[in-house]
Amino acid sequence: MLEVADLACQRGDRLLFSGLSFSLEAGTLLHVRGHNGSGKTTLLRTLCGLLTPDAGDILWNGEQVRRLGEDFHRDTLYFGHLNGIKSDLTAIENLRVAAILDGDQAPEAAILDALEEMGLAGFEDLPTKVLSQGQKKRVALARLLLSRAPLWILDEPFTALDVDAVDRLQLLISEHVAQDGLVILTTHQEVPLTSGQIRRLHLGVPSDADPAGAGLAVGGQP
Amino acid sequence: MLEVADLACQRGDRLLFSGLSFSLEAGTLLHVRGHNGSGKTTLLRTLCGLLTPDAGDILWNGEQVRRLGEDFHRDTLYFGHLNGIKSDLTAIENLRVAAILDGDQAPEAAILDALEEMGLAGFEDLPTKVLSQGQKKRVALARLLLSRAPLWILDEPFTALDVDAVDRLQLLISEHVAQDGLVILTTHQEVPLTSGQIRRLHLGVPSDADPAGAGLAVGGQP
Amino acid sequence: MWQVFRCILGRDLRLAMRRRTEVLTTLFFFVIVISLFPLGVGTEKQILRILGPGVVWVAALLASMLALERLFAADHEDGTLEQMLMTPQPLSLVVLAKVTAHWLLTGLPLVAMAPLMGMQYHLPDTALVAMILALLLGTPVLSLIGAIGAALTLGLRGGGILLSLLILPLYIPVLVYGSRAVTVSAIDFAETLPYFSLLGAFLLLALVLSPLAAAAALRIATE
Amino acid sequence: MWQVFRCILGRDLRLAMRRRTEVLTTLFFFVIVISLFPLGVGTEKQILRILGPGVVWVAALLASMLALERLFAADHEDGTLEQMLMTPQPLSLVVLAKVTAHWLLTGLPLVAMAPLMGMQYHLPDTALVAMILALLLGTPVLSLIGAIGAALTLGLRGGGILLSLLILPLYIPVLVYGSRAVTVSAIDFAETLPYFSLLGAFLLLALVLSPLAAAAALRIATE
Amino acid sequence: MSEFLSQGGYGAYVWGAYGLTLILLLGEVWQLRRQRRTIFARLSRMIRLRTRRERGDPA
Amino acid sequence: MKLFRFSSPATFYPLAGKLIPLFWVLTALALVIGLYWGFFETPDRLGGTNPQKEYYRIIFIHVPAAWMSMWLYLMLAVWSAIGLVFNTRLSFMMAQATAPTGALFTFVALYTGSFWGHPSWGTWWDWDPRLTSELILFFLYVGYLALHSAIDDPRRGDKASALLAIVGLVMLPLIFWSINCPDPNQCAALHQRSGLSQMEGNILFAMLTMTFGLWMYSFAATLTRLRSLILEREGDSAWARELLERER
Ligand code: HEM
Ligand SMILES: Nc1ncnc2c1ncn2[C@@H]1O[C@H](COP(=O)(O)OP(=O)(O)OP(=O)(O)O)[C@@H](O)[C@H]1O
Ligand SMILES: Nc1ncnc2c1ncn2[C@@H]1O[C@H](COP(=O)(O)OP(=O)(O)OP(=O)(O)O)[C@@H](O)[C@H]1O
Ligand SMILES: [Mg+2]
Ligand SMILES: [Mg+2]
Repeated sequence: MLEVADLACQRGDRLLFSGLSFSLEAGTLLHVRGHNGSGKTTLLRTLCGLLTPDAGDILWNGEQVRRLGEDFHRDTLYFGHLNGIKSDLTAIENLRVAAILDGDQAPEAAILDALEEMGLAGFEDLPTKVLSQGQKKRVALARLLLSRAPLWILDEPFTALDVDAVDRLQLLISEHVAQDGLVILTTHQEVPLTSGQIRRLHLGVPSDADPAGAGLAVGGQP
Repeated sequence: MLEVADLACQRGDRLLFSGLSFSLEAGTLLHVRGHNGSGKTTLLRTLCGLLTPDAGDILWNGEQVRRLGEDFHRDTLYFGHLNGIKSDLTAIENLRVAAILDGDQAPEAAILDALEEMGLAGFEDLPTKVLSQGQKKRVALARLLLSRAPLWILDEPFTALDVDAVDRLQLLISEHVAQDGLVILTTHQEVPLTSGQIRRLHLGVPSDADPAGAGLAVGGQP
Repeated sequence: MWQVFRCILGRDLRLAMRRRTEVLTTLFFFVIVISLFPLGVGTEKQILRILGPGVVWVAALLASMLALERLFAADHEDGTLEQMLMTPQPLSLVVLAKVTAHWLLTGLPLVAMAPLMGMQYHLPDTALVAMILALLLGTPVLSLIGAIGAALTLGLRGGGILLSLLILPLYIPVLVYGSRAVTVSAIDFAETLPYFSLLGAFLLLALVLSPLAAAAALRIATE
Repeated sequence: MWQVFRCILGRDLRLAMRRRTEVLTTLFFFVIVISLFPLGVGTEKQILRILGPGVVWVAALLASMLALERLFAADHEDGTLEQMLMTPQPLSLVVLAKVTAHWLLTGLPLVAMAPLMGMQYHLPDTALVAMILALLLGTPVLSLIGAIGAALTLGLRGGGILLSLLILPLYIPVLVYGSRAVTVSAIDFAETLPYFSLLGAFLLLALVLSPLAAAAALRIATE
Repeated sequence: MSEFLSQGGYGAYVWGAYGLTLILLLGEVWQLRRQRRTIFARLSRMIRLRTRRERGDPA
Repeated sequence: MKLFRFSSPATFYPLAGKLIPLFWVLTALALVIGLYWGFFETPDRLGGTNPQKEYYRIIFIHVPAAWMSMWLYLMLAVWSAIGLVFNTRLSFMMAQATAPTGALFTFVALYTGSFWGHPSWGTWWDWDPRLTSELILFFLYVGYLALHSAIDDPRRGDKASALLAIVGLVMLPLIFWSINCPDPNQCAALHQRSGLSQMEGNILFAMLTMTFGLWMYSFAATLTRLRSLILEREGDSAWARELLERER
C-alpha cells in the first residue's frame, strides 16, 4: 500500500509538480505519462527514496519511506534509465551479485531459468558488453523474475526491446499485478492487463485540459 | 555534385553497410532512414570526412574528398547529434565564433537577424546554458542561415524542436534545395519540398524487401 | 552481512581482473613519479637517501588519489551504483567493501613495489622494512579518506583535480607520520613504535568513520 | 589565419573566465604538492635548498599534466570539437590556439607563483630569477607535448592517470634541463646560458611539431 | 658440477638472472598458447551460435 | 605487387604459420650454442682495467636483451608509421604484436643489469644514464600497451597507439641525450662506453650467438601473437571461418 500526499519536486529552478497525492492498493498498475522533461523520472526516483521531495510525504504500508529505509528497499525493485549491469561481467555473474545484494537466495538454477525465460539461452556466460542493446536490457529485466519484491518501479522498461520481448514483459507485469503486486511504470505505449486495475497519471501541462500541471485519472481494465 | 562509389563502413566488428553507391546533383535532398543503430550517423560522418570508410570513394565535384580536405569543409555544413555550442557563451558569441571559423564574414547585424529569424529575439545575450533544449538547438540551427555552404549534412535536425520550429526549418531546407543546394539528412519524419527532388536511402536490413542491406529509392516531388 | 561484503569485494576484484590496465596504470604512475625526482633533484646518494621516504609517500598519495577518481565513477555511469543504493543493505557496508577492493588493487601493490622504489633511493634495509609497515598501515587510510572525496565529486566535470584539492590536505597527517617513521627507522628502528601506533589509530578511526561519511556523500551525489 | 587564431584564443580565455574554478584548482594543486614535500622530507634549510628546483619542476609537470586532461574534453563533450574539425581551417592552427590559451591560463600563473614557492625552499634570488626564466621557456613545451597525450586519451575511461603514464616520460628533457638550470644558477648565473638555449630549442621544436601531431591525434580520437 | 653451479660464489646472481629470464620467456610462450586457445574457443562458439540461429532454433 | 599480396591478413596468416616452426628451431639452436659457449668456453675471471668475476656471465643475457629492447622499439615505431601512412591493417597488428615482447626484453635487461650491478658496483640500482634510459624505454612500452588496451575500438586503438609510438621515437633521442648529458657545459667528458673491441673473442661469440637466438625468439613470438590477433580481428571474415572449419 503506497500513499503519496501533497508531493512536490523541483529540479534546478523549475518546479516539476506539486500537490501530487494518490494512493495505490495491492494489485494496481500506475502508468505515469508526460512529455520529455515533464518529471516522470524525477517522480519515480522520488518514490524510490533516491531523491528527497521538496514537500509532501510518501508512506509505505502506513509508514514514512524515509524512516523505513532498508526495509522499504527490501520491498521495492527499481529499474531505471540505465540498465545497472556491469558490461565486463557475464549475465549470470550480474544476476548473482544482484540477487545477493537484494538478500535473495537465488540459486544458480533459478538464474539460468530466468535467463532462458528472457530468451537469453546461449548468452549466459558472455560478458554483457558483447550483447546488443536489447539483450542487455533483457539481462537487467531478468531480475524481475528473481525478485520477490511486491513493489516494482519501472522507468521506460520497454525501450530497446523488440516486439517479442515487449510481449513477455507485459505478461510478467500483468502476472505480478494479478498476484497482488504493485507496479509503477512510465512508458509511451499502452499496457494491457489481464486482471487488476490500471491508473494513469499525467505529468506536465497537457495542452489546455489540465492547467494544474498534474492530473490523475483512474481507468479500469482495458 | 556528390558521388559515392562502393562505400563500406564497419563499426566495432559489425559491417554496417557495404557497396553503397549513389550520386547527388545540385538541388537534391537525400533522406537517409533506418532503424536505431543501422548506421545513419556513421554514413553522414563518413560523408563529412570525420570517419574513414573501410572501402569506397567519396567524390565532391569529381575530386576525392580526402584530397580536397579543407576546401571540402568550406563547402559543407555539418550538424550532428550534439549541438556544438558552448553553454557558457551567449548565442551571439557562439555564432560569431562559428562564423569566423567557417571563414564567413558574418557581421553582428546578420547574426542578430538570424537569431530573430529562429525565434530567439530576447535571448541573444544569455549564456546558452539557461536556454531550454529546443532553444539550444535553434541557436545551433541559426548557423544554417549564416552559412553559404552548398552542401548541408544534417543528423536528426528536427528532434527537440516544437511544431513552429520544425516548420521554419523545413522551409529553410526546401529554400536551400530550391537554390540548387544539396541537403543530406536523417530524420524519422517526412520532409516536404517545394521544388527540387527527394531521394530516399534506407539503411539496415528492411524486413524482407531488400535483403542487400541498403536500398536507394528516388522519389519526385511529394 | 559478511556474504554481502564478500560478494561486492569479489565483484570488484573480478571486474579489475577483466580490465587490468586501470590497475597497472596506477602502479606505473607511482613508479614514474618516483623515478622523476632523481632526474630533477640530482642523483647524489646522500641526498637521495634523505629524500626517499618523503618522495615515496608523496607518490603514494598522488597515485592513490588519482586512482580514487574511478572508485565510484564506473558504477555511477552504468547505473549499478543506483541499484546498490536501492538494495536492503547498509550503504556503508557497500562502501567499505568497495574501498577494500580498491585498496587490494592499488594500495597493496604500492606496498609491494615500495621496497624496489626504496632501493632506487639507496635506503638501508631497516628503512625498507619500516616503509613496508608504514605503507601497510597508511595506504588503507588514504583509500578510506579518499572515498569520501570520490563520492563528493562523483560525476562532476574536472573531478580529478578537484578531488585532489579536497583530499590532499586531509592526507597530511598520514604523510607526516608515515615518512617520519621511515626516516627515523634508518637511525633506530625501536624509535618508530609511536609512529606506527599513531598510524594504526588513524586506520581504526578511518575504518569506523569514513564509510559512514562516504555513504552520506554518495546519497547526496546521486540525488 | 591570425584572425582565426585570435578568435579561438579569445573564446577559450572567455570560457575560462566564466568558469574560474578550473583554473584556480590547477594553481592550488601546484601549491599543495609543493607544500607537501617539506612535510614529508623534513624542514632543514640546507636540504630544502637542494630539493627546491626539482620539486617545483615536478609539481609543475604534474599540475600541467592534470590540467591538460580537460584541454579538449569539454569541446569534445558538447560537439564543438567536431564542428572545429569541419571548419575550413587547418586543425593544427586550432590546436595551437587552444594550447596557447591553456598555457596562458595554467602555465603562466605557475610561472608567476613559482618564486613564492621557491621562497618556501629558501632559494637564493638568482635561483628565483632562473626559475622564472626556465619555467617561462619550459611550461609551454609541457603544454605542447601534453596536448598530444590529451588528444590521444580523449574520451577514454580513466583518462587522467593514463595521460600521465603516456606523457610524463616525454617531459623528462624539460625537467632535467629546467631544474638543472635553477640549480646551476645558484652557483653562477652565467653558467645557465646553455640550459636556456636548450630549453628554447625544445620550445621551437615543440611549437612546430606538436600541433601537427596533436591534430592527427584529434582526428583519430574523434573517428 | 657444484662448482659450475656455484659460479665462484656468484651463483645466486648468475642463476637468478638466467632463471627469471627463462621463466619470463616460457611465461610468454605459455601466454601465447593460451591466447590462441581462447580465441579458437570463442570463434568456434560464435560459429555454433550462428549455425544454430540460421537453422532457426529458438534457443 | 607481391608485397601487397602479403600485406593482406588472409595470405599472411598461413605464411606466418609456416615460418614460425623454423624460427623456433633457430632460437633453440642459437640459445644452446650460445649458453654452452658462454659458460664453458670462456674464462672465469676478467682482468684488465675493469676486473670481473664469474658474475660477468650475465652479459650473455643482459646485453642481447638490451639490444633487442631497443631494436624492437624501432620496429614498433616503423610498423606504426607504415600503418598510419598506408592504412594497412596488418602493419598495425604487427606493431601491436611486437610491443609485449619488446617490453619483456626491456624488463629482462633492467633486471639482469640489476643482478650484475649488485656484485659489480655494490648496488642494485644507480641513476647511471644507461640504466635510466632503459627504464624510460620501459615506460614508453608500457604507455603504448596501456593506451592500446584502454581503447575499446581496436582500429582507433591501433592508430592512437601508433601515433604515440612515433612521438616516442622522435622524443627518445632527446630523452636519452638529456639523461646522458644533464650538464651541457661538460658534456664531452661525460660519455664513455667501454667498447666491444676490447672483448675477448669467445665472449663476443657467445654474446652474438645469444643475440641471434633472442632475435629469432622475437620473430617466433611476435608472429605467433600476430596470428592470434589476426584471428581475433578477422574471425568473422569468410577466409577465417573456412580455416576454422578446416582445423576443427
Ligand atoms: C640501454 C640499455 C643497456 C645497454 C645497451 C647495456 C649494455 C651493456 C654492455 C654492452 C655491457 C658490457 C660491459 C661493458 O662493455 O662495459 C653492460 C654492462 C653492464 N650493464 Fe648494461 N646495458 C644496458 C642497461 C643496463 C641496465 C638497465 C643495468 C642495470 C639495471 C645495467 C647494468 C650493467 C652492469 C652492472 C654492467 C657491468 C658493467 C661493469 O661493471 O663493467 N645495464 N651493459
Ligand atoms: N540533476 C538535475 N539538475 C537540474 N535539473 C534536472 C536534473 N535532472 C533533471 N532535471 C530537469 O528536470 C526535468 C525533469 O526531468 P526528468 O528526467 O524527470 O524528465 P522525464 O519526464 O523523465 O523525461 P524523459 O521522458 O525525457 O525521460 C527536466 O527539465 C530536466 O532538465
Ligand atoms: N565508436 C564506435 N565503436 C563501435 N561501434 C560503434 C561506434 N559508434 C557506433 N557504433 C555502432 O555502430 C552502429 C551504428 O551506429 P550509428 O550511430 O551510425 O547508428 P544510427 O543509425 O545513427 O542510429 P540512431 O538512429 O540511434 O542515431 C551501432 O550499432 C553502434 O553501436
Ligand atoms: Mg525519464
Ligand atoms: Mg544517429
